[in-house]
Amino acid sequence: MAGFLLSDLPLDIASLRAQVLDRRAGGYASFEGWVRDHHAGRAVDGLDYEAYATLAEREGERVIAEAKARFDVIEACCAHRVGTLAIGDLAVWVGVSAAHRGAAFDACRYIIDETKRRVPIWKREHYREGDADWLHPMAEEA
Amino acid sequence: MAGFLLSDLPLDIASLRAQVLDRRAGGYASFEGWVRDHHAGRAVDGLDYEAYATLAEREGERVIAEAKARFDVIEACCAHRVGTLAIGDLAVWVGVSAAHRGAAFDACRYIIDETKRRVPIWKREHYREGDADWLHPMAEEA
Amino acid sequence: MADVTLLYFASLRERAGVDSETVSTAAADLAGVYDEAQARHGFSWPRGHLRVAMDGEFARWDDVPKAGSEIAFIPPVSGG
Amino acid sequence: MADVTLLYFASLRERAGVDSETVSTAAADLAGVYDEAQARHGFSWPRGHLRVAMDGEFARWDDVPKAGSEIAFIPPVSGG
Repeated sequence: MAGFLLSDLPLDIASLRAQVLDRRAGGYASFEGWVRDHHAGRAVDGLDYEAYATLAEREGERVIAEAKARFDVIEACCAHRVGTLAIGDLAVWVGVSAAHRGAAFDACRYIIDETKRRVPIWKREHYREGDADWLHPMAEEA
Repeated sequence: MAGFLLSDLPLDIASLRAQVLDRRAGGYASFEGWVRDHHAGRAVDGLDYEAYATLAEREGERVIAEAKARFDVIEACCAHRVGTLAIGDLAVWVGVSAAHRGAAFDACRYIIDETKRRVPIWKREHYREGDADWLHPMAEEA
Repeated sequence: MADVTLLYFASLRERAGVDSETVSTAAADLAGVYDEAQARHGFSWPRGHLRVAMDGEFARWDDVPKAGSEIAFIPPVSGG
Repeated sequence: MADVTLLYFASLRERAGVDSETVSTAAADLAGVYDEAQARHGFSWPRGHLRVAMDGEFARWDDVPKAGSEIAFIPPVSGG
């Protein structure tokens, strides 16, 4: 199973979740990032995600491998949308199974934090007022 | 919506998750506790959960209310099975939506930790060797 | 004497052989009610390892048993 | 002179008006390749705010541009 996936199509949570299920697992933590209707005080209508796909998949796989090395987990996966998304759409999904819940939570948080920090994917917000902007947060405000 | 539910029937994750979706939410953290095939070195075939339902629902609602007061979340819910479960069955589900992921993770973890610590529900494990035992962990080993 | 209903769960229920029973008690507090039940059923749990509830809310061991109330002894929980 | 393909993403792509271009460069390192692209397209990003990649892996600004390679300038990311 790929640990990190980019997808042009809506993410299917049930089938993603099924990839990390395991009889040895007692705990499963997941994170979903949804498109919000506002950001930094502005009303948002939707957004585009663009990725440098080759590098995003490699860097994403490294993030997953690091999480598996650092935390006592059984399986871990992250999937990220690219393309145009509407309010409420699922932008990113992370799922981690582990024998115990602490490791599942810690690994899940590590994966989403590092994905947002390092994986070359960019968001362009469409504002209700008609304009749009690429988001390029400096590290200290990310 | 009830914040804490006990259920005799299998938990339907999709409909539970739908209860915490919100247009204002950017992040969603969830936790699932599954029945593992082993515990404390013994092979497990399945288990029963028994609850003091009146108090469990009240105490569970208090846990949810505390999580909403402590963390900046939008919606939070916990559902716990009672009755007989097989390996791989979903025993407990927690879902939290928030504007930002940190609060969603923190509240989700608070809810499962406090539920396990305080809510009057008990687990009886069926071992593959044929015997069964109620689990009554002392606080320090819970 | 107060008539109260005692509720048993998990290993306490198995040991008592019933999930509830109505008893008349002269105990001054809930601690005394547990001591009576412990003597009757041979519960191995020291009181300090249990919590107690009255009428669906957690209570204190020095609370007075109310006539007609439901009293539950709560062994360490293991949900989740 | 080395022929290299430059890849642009997000606001850099919009500013350049293309998502890739093949150029001949005499630059001694990837920093120099960015300086040329910046001058050509008027990118406002100081190099210190970007990362650079060559052939699908992160690289260093003092790496030498390889002939035939794909070089990408990575503005701050905003996935998730």
